[in-house]
Amino acid sequence: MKNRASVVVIGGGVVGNSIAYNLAKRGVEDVVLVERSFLASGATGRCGAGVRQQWGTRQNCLLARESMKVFENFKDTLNVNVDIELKQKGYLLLAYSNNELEQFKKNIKVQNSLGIPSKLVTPQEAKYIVPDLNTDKLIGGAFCPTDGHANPFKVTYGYSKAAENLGVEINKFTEVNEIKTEKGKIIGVQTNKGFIETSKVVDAAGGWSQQIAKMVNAELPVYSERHEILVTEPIKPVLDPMLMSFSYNIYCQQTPDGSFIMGYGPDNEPPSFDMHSSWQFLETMSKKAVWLLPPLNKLRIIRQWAGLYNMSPDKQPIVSKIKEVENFYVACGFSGHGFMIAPAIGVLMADIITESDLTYNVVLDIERYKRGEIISEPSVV
Amino acid sequence: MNNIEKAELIVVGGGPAGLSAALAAADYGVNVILVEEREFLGGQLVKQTHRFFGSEKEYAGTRGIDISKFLVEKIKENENIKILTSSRVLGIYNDKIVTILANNKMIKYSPKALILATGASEKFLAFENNDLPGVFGAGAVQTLMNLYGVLPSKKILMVGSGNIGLIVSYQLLQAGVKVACIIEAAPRIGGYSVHASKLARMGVPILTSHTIKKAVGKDKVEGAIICQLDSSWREIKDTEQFIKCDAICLSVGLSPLTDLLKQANVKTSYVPELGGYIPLRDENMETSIKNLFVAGDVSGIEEATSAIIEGQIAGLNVAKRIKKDIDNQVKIEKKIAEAKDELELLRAGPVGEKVRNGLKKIGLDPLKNYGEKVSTEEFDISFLMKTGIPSKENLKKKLPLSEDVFNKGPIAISECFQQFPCDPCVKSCPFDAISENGSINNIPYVNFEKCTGCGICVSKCPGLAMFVVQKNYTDSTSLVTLPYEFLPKPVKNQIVLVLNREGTEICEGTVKRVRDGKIQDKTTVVTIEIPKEYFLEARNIKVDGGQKHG
Amino acid sequence: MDENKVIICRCEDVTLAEIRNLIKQGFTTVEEIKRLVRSGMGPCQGKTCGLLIAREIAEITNTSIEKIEIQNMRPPYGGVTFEEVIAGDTIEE
Amino acid sequence: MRIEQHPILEFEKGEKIKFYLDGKEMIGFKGDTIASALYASGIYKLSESKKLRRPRGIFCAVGHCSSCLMIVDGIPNVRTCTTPLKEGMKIETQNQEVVLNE
Repeated sequence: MKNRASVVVIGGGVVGNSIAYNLAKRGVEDVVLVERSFLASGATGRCGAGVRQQWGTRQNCLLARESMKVFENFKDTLNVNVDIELKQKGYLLLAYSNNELEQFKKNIKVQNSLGIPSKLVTPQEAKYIVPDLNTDKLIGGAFCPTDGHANPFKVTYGYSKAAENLGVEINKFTEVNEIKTEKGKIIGVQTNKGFIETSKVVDAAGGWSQQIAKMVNAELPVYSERHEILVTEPIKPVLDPMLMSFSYNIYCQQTPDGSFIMGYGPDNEPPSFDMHSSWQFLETMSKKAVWLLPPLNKLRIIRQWAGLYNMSPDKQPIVSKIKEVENFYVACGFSGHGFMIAPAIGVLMADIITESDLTYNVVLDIERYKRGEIISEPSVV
Repeated sequence: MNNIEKAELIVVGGGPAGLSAALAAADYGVNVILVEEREFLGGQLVKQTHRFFGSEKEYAGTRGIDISKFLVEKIKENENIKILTSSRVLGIYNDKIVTILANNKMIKYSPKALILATGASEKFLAFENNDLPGVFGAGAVQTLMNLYGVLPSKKILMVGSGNIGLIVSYQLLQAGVKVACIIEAAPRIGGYSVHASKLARMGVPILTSHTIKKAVGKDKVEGAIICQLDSSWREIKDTEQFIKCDAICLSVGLSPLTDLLKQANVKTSYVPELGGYIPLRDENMETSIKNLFVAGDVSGIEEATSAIIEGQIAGLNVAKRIKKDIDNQVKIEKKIAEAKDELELLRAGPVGEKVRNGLKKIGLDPLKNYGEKVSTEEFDISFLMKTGIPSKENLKKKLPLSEDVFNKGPIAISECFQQFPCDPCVKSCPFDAISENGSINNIPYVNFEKCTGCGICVSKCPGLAMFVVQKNYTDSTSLVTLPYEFLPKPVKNQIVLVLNREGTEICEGTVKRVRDGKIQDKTTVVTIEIPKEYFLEARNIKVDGGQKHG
Repeated sequence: MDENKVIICRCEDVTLAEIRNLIKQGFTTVEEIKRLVRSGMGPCQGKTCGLLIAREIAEITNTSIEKIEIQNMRPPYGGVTFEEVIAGDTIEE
Repeated sequence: MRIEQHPILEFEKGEKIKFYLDGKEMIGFKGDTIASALYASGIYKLSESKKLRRPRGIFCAVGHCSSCLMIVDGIPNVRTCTTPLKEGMKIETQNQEVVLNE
């Protein structure tokens, strides 16, 4: 392991790797990434793996669209031979009330203005797209054919390989014990495998971002929350798009290998680092899934697990430097949708660290909360 | 979501450990739910047609299938035990709720204690075409033939010479399957010598320092390529050999089935002596999670007899925790202490060394309370452990010192040369003529003064290592009495082929007596008259009209 | 030996060649290998392949197998259908 | 093939059970699992592996591995080695095209 670095990135999830890659791509030398376990072992590897562009705010649509461009041309863009198993069979968002449908209409306007090919669908059209769908109480939906699914491990692995090709040092199984500062300035990172002298640190530790920030006495306005998920045995493809409903609270999709992955946003889940699975989730999820897709009834669930959402006050990412400590940067608070915008986040963080103009016209700095500039995104689970 | 049933104890697994754990706890009034994945109880015991080793107290000398029947009957009679067969534990969650799939429903329990007796799964081996139909685990072969009466193969290659490999090979012969050979990667046979000897005298070659390279066949096994290994387990060039067979049986060890334990986040550790990743536990069988106990193979691979005792220890400890009245406490304490002594006794000899070393690695002292001395007498059994055939020197030590002894009439000869815990020969002798010098782990000796040659021990020895010889039956002939467990059974006056310890035909013999009653319990005791020169060689017979299969 | 014909994970059809290739690339934990080639993700959840992979890692990285962690286990053990989960929840309602 | 006689065990053949393998009528006996009945009838290949299309048969016979998975009455991935045989069962050799029937 190197004992000097220009930037140390803490966190080997998709965001950390994307940041490391983008820094190196800008010509930043001696970037070192440290990860406590293996790459994508945290939220990245535990997520639902969906990639969608159907958002309600212009800036989320922009980040998602730009990220999708990277997913679509992953091998060429990153110059790595990694198949990320991208499946673009769409996202079908379901509306169960007029309010919801009205919101979709507004969203689609924003999306279309950015060239995202989403459109409104009737219950009949929804049934045509997903023949097994229960259309009871369904009023309509929104569908974007270019949304889909990608393999989070492969994406992370692709970024790390691309980063390594550009000279980044990736250290797995390396835990950060302390960030050393002197007179408010970072002087290095103490890991269980040695000390790395550095003046710049990026906190991309996902569910543990707030813990890392505490090492420099910074309080981030984020907390972690358990979200659960399950997977079934694989069967022949029957469900093309990701199915999602905000009001019925579910997401469900069939991965390219044939298994179904699904989850929902829990009610009253207290902030914690708890990653245990629960039988309550298994029961609630089963009822939801079978109501929505009745033929799933006889399908076997083979695994359930949990991961941490790193929640921010407006459920939007914080990609920013912080005031308290010079050259300490955070990419956190992804609130469950970090994977699908990670490619764009890497670009943004590289802009911030290299003090360049932001590539995308977005507001994700941490000071927005003080300014009262809260982003209100209507489309989250 | 609130229909959670309360329970005192859930025992997971209906094998020997689970059955004895359930019984031990239920005997003190603990309400037990016994969960078994299969539609029947008994676990692996239901396939074990051989007699068990160990102490008579723990059913030694009895066939596994009969031990199973006995335990299952006791379980069914016990009204404190609710049996859930065809039921699978799905999850042990952080809030201590246990979900079980029974009758196509996921039901939930909130138990005070859990005993996991989930057993083991078979290890797999990496060689070319190792997934071809006809490549079986030893358990599968046993299941097919002993449970369902289905012939697994006509001619089989056995990979592995541990006790399971040896026992299953013998069972295959009993079912009418030819065993092409038994190969063993180590330079020494892994199982007990008596099991190997049974196969050697059936003419089955045991090839040590050999391994399998490849299964051959298109849609099913048609043969195998094996090769020889050097002392550092590397293939020796140009030793490849094609073995024609229609099945390959892998018996390369067991590993504890810790899936549920890992799910519950019990601390585990890799201990090769105990089969792989095992749960850390204390001497009362409690894991790193309070009120979560283990017993049997899941806590480390050992024999069924140890599993039964471990089950008792776990069950008794749960009873002690749940039934708090003083009277019970004292009784239970005493029983726990007895069970622990019993377990230490089983592990005290040389074959228990591996287990003892394994237990030390997880911080347990396996001989803490154990004072009995195991004899330091040792035979040089290196030849025996390579071939299954005892050396001349070995035999000499078990024969009378003086020729005169043969003049007194029939006497029993024990061909048991290895120290392991077993005592049915000692316990079965009505004349007290067989002794192990005070320890179940010592080698038994016949006191020829006391022995009358009655032959009771011949069918009682689980290793089929007891014989009776009457050297001077006539001027030119001797009588040899031996155990026989094949079909067809010989009849009086029939002429049979006589084989030596290597399975070679040496002469013909005349059947003089066939004992096949309740006492023999299917281990027929056959007395043959043979030319006198062979009385120390003749140890097996071949009866005309071998088994037929439809 | 043709490593492409030695099956390590039956459920997901993973060969010894694939496993060795990943270990040589630096994926030296059972969990990483599982995520990249799906070994142990099938119906049997790693019962037959887990130990074999751990052994390969130990051998290639020259580490004692005691130091190699086996894969995580998750509920529901052996699998359960949605219908069965729901049936249990509604019995006494 | 079935074991007709055994020195230690007695096999009482239960009543005959009729079932179908890929549409073909087969006979097993009460007490059989699907896999034991198939094996006794000389059917050794039960499935084809999903990527490499390798033939698979019984391996562990205790429901631990995935070698004997078949489609039973329309339900895929059934462990035939531990599933009791029932009258009229429709068994299909499983390959990668596992479909969900209702």
